[in-house]
Amino acid sequence: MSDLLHMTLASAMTEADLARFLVLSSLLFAVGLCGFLTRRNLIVMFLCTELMFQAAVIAFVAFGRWHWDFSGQVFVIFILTIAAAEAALALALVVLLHRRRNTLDADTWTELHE
Amino acid sequence: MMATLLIALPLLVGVLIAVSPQRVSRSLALAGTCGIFLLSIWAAVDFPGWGTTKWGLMVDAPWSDTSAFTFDLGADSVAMVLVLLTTFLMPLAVLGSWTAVTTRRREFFAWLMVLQAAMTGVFLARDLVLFYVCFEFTLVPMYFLIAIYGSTNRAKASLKFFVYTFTGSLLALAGFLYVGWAYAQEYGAWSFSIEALAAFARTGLSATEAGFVLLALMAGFAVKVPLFPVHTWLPLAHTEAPTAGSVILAGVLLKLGTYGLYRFVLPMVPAAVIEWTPLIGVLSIVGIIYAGLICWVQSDVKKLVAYSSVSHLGFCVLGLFALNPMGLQGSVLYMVNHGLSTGALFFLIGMMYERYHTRDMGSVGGLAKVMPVWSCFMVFFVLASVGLPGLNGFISEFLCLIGAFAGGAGGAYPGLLGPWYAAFAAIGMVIAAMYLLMMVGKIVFGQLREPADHHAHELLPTDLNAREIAVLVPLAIGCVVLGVAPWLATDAIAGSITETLSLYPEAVNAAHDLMVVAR
Amino acid sequence: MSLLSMLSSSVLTAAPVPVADVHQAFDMGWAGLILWLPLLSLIACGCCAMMRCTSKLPAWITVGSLAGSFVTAMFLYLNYEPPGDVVNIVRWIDLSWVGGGFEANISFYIDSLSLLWILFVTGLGTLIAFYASEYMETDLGSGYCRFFAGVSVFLFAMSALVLADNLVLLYLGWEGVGFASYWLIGYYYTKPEAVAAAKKAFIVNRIGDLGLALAVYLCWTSFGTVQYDELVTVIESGDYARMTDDWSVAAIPWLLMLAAFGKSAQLPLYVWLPDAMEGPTPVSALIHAATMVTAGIYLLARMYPVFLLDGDHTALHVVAWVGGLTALLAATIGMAQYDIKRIMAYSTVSQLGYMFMGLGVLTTYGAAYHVFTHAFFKAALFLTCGAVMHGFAGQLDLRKLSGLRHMKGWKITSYAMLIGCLCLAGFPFTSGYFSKDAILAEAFVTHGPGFQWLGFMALFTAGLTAYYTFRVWFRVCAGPVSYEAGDDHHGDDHGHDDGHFHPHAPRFAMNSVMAIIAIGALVAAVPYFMDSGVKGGWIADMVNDSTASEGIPAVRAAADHAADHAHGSLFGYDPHVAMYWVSGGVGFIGIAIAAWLHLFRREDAVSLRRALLSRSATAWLPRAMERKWYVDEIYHALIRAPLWVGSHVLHGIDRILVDMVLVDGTAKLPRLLGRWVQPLTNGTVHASATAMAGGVALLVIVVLLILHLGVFA
Amino acid sequence: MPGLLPLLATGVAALGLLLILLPGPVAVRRGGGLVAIGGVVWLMLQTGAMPGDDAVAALARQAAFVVFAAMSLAGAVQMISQQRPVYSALFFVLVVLSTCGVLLLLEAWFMAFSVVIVYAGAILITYMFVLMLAQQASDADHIGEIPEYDRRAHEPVAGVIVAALMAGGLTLSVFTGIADLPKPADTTEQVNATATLFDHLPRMREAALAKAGVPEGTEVTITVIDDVVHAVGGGHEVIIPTEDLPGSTRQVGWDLVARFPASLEVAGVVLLMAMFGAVVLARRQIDMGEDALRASAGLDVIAPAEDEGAAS
Repeated sequence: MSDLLHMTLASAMTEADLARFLVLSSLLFAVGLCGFLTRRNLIVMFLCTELMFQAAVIAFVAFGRWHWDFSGQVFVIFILTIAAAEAALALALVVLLHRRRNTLDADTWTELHE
Repeated sequence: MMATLLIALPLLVGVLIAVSPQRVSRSLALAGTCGIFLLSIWAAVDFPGWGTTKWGLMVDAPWSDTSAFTFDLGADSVAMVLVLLTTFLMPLAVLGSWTAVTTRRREFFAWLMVLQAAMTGVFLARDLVLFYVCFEFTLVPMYFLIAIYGSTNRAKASLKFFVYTFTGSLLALAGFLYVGWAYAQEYGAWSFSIEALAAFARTGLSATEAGFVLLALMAGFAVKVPLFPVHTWLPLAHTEAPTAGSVILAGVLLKLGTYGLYRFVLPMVPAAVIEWTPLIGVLSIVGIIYAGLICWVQSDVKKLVAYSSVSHLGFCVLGLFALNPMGLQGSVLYMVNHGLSTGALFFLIGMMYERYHTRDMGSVGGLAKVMPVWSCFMVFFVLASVGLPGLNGFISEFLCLIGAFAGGAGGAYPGLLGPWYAAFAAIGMVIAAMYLLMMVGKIVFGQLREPADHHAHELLPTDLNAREIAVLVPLAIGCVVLGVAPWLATDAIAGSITETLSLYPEAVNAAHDLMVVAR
Repeated sequence: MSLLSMLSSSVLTAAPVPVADVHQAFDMGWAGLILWLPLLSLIACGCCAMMRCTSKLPAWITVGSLAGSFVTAMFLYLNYEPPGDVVNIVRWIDLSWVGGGFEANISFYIDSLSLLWILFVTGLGTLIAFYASEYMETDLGSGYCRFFAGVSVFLFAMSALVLADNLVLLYLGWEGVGFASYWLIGYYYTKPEAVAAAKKAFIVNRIGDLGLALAVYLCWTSFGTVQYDELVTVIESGDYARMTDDWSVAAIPWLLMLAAFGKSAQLPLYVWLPDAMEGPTPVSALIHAATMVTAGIYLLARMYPVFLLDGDHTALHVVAWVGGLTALLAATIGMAQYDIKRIMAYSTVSQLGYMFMGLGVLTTYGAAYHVFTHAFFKAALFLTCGAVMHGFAGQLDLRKLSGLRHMKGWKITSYAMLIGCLCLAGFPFTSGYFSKDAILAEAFVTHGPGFQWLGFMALFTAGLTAYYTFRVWFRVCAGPVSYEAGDDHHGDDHGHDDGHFHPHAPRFAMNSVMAIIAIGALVAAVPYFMDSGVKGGWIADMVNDSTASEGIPAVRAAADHAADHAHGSLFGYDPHVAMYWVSGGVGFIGIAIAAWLHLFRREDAVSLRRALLSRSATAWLPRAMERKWYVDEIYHALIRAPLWVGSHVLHGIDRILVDMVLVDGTAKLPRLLGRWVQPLTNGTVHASATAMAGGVALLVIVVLLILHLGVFA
Repeated sequence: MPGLLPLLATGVAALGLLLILLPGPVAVRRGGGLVAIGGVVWLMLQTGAMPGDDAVAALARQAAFVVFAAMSLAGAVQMISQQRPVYSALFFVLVVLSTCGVLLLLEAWFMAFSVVIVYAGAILITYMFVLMLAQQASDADHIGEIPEYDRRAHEPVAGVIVAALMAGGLTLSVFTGIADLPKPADTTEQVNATATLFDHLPRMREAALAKAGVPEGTEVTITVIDDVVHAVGGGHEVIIPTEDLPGSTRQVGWDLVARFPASLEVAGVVLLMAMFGAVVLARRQIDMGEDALRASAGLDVIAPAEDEGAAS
């Protein structure tokens, strides 16, 4: 517990370390993107965006660790904020849309067309 | 300062309208536009550029020390004339939409003011980026004016208008950027000063480059003008736009194209212009005749006037590319005159539409019986448009044609077109008489025909009311004044035109040698 | 230069460089009154219309101002000294640039030719406006104002046309009179025929205007000026030759001809004039008989030096032949019409043909003289026709009117018409006799391609003229009294309350004007005998000072042109002498036939027509003549219909090919491409997202490959 | 061309993913799973081949990382391939948890736990609620049947291609760009930064100094000597032990309030607006609910496809 509040000294990250985290982040992002593009359920699509957020979180924190700059983590807090706000609004909208058409299929919503 | 005000005030008024209550919006707009008009008159009185090559209304305001973009404003006399045209038409456009716009009035007038700011910005910009931003930004308010307040087919019309002209100007942007890039390559720093770029482009571009730059710029400006094969957005947009929109579209927005030709194409790439002029001349002539004949078989009167704009602007471009003083003078005059007379025709059609809710010449006609005042104005502006000597249309048409005529290898006067161009273009005069008199014959004269379900407008009298007359009278006065005293304008813009033509030295020198006047 | 200082320079500052021969009459600014008075009258009429004036005020204003114009013109005449004055009035088109300039101001060029024209234009204008004050009284109110405003516009434009010192101002007048004609022909704007006729007149005239415009351009490019005085100087100096192609100078006469044939209703552009009779009759008298239609002759006379530049005079030969053929054609049509106003219209076309023939056979003097006399007698004829029309509720059919001279109140009308007819028919010692002879004789004198035949043709036409003229008079004014009312019941004061129609005789204004003009028509013979040094009297004098002086036979002879133009002969006699007898004889024959068929034995005319129609070999003749040789139909089929169809085709091309295929097709191309690759553009979230993400990813990869790995470098 | 190897590896992984996603026999899908795992492992091995890697020292962390990474990736793939949205959500929880592990490896303690709390605790629960709400309402008559739009993927080929491109692009940029990064912060820099922060936190400083036996009121300066924080002044020179120095959580907190106060405010406003928005939308939901009420009361139901205009 004390580690959470007190400094732990660590050696510098190697490039290989950073690369691993970033590759993980990229892959997670890509999987999230893939899900977003292939799934038709609106809620799952939103989940996939959250997954992409997770990927971004990892990248931010990894870079922050690399530079020993904590603004990376601060940014993660903002990501959380946005994710929360998005969840509230988007899910409300999804429910609204679902009520309207009685389906969660994104393909039925083509008003963006033209 | 004055130039900044001319751009900023409309924006301010627009914002003010947007935040004030619906019922005062039109009064605010009227007061604002009138104020700006007075301001522009004041600016014009002090303007040093009349008859000289000087620039006026100068503002030098770099955004920052390092930025290549600036907020440099200024006007030569041609630009000033067009600014005056803009500020003159705006109060009329506001007054003309007084009762025509019933829903979302606040937005309407706010957009109108934004439009004015953008148009003035185009004419006053001395920085390429500023010019381009304003040039493109005119599309946005116009898009909304058409898309929200237009008639039945407005969605398609507004989209087409936007996409078409936008695509064209993107090509022009490519041309501009190329010139800018070449400039940066040459001098190691970017600059977007129109003057600097033009001066560079004249000498710094190879013939091939200049040719491509010309084509790119033509793509942008010819769509705006519109020149023959790229004109089809215009009839649709004009027909669907609300009255004020049509008036501004015909009165000023089309002039952005010809102004662009004058400001960029002619000074930037003279060599390429000389090479391509015959083709442009032919396109103008085809446009004149082709659009004129199409006018003749229209049954929608607004579409007729819209096509007539295509035909008329053909003369304007022809004069511009005659590359001699008469042609260029005529062309600039044409910009103003077309704005006055065609603007007035759109007003008149709007007034008719407000009362009868149709633009079909088959279902409405013979209005001289019930709307004598309207009919008088209609006939008057049709004659101005036909080019009756003594009214404004004649002078500009005459000068454009004589300019085109005088050029050519066998001609006595410089320029690159020739008698044949003018001879074919002049057929447009006959065709103009054919279609415009056909229109007058149908809607003004003949037996009274009204749509079956017609009943009187609840607010407007059968004939024009004082407000509507107040819209038309200034335009009529403008037509007469420019018709009998064209030297007012020609003297004023002579300097700038000489300046522009001085870039065509061989032509002018040839002129000097060949001029034989038995004085 | 600031705007204010520019405004203050509105008065003409830079006077053109004076040419040696021409006075710069700076003190004659008052001459501008000729223009300004009709303009004022126009404005006043407009004000009257706005104030819903229902009195005859507009008429009096117009008559007053036109009389003022006439008086001014008289003063100009009295102050006139040869060779001519340029009077600058107002600055108009005035461009200048390094090494040149273009100048066309509102300035007058006052020489004898313009004075001749302006005198009869303003004089007849005043008289006819006075006549119209009574004629138009049924339309008191806005129509009345409209009418007199139109007359004012016409007089303004016509004065500008005649007095212009440059071709551009002439063009202003030229189009201005065309517009006034449009205005007045379309006066009864609820009548579809009137609207169509007005439109036709304007458009056909526009074709002529096109020629004039091109001619102006050519003059400018060839001679470097559009001002008459400078033009003459340049032509005389011959300097123009080194800066122009041969064709450009040679083309000017042809373009001017096109203009003149349009305005003066010659082949092939005459078709508008007969239709123009839809306008009120005073308009027909003033514009479509006396003044406007002679503008073509004025133009050619004014630009005569350009015609003479070509040593072969080819252009003039064409003018002569076109004039002669038009005269014949119009006369044959006129013979077969029943509408007296139409007959007069065709006779106008025919007489204008004579005038062109005169110009073509090198007698500008004859042409000008005929213009002058024709103005009077044709005005008299039209005004009397108008009186008939006015009195008989629009009745114009000569079969339904008879014996007018025996009716109470119609004496002046009948005898004024008789005078007009006599002059038109070339009855000996009337004005028309002398003026027509001056042209006919010269056709035999001058050498040209087939001019001998042209002369005989013109003589034959003169006979036809006499016939159809007196056909009208014998039918309408002579014979037993009988009449039917027309169907035009404007104003019900002479209505059918008792089931019987009362004709409605002309009153003071109309009678006085008809009388004055008829007397004028007779007196117009007098100038012929006013010897003033040149053979041909006052008219020759009036032409002699002008650019058209080449066309005075006596002058030509004096200038030793006699060798070139050796006198032809007519039946072995000097044509000038022989013509007195020959043309008189031909006139008599025509009148005699008319008297036989239309006065003494009217039934013979009917049976003759029936006889011609019954034989298929001859039936085409009366039919074609009555249907005006199908010219309108031919024009419709050859020009208007193809144009109409072509326009529709163009419209279709514009909508389908240019707009739908080219423009919309291009716009759809990216989408089609996209569809071909993957359904990215169906508008769903997925599609947009796929496109967006794929684009970003590709961009990232491409940038990386290029920038970091140098793959494509 | 070695630079393209990451692309190839992601391609292999993508092929595996495609095999999993495409409808087909179970064996193929499992094979796809193996291919995908192989691709990922190859990619990871490539990271190990990069210079400067002290494999022995980092072995433990590497092992932990591989476990967490594998868990999160597998969870993610499961999440997007599950037919039932509820399972997707649950797998997402797995992803979040394993991500937390990764964050812990990065010594981002606070972040790790807040992500768990906010995501797994709050956001995911909301998702579950909505899912259940929607599922219940939509399939009232065939409960348990998976709707077509959950069974069939939408354009799987295009999606996978784009995702593979994206993954390739991103990993490629990692591989090509990492060498251009500035040097990582070594121990010295870390200690320096910590010492600076420590100097800025008066209460922590006082407590630490007191603990180290420095009398109150002594003017000391905090300096770093040989990567160890010292307090020097007034004749004292004491070492501040590591546990008395601020940790990463304090660092984050300090950064948040000292460096990005405005952003913090904005974030608050965003949340507030989201709350307003949710309330507004919720009101509409009540409107919509009236339809169901009307239906249950036997009244005419306003057609659900109609706009809200009908309901208001």
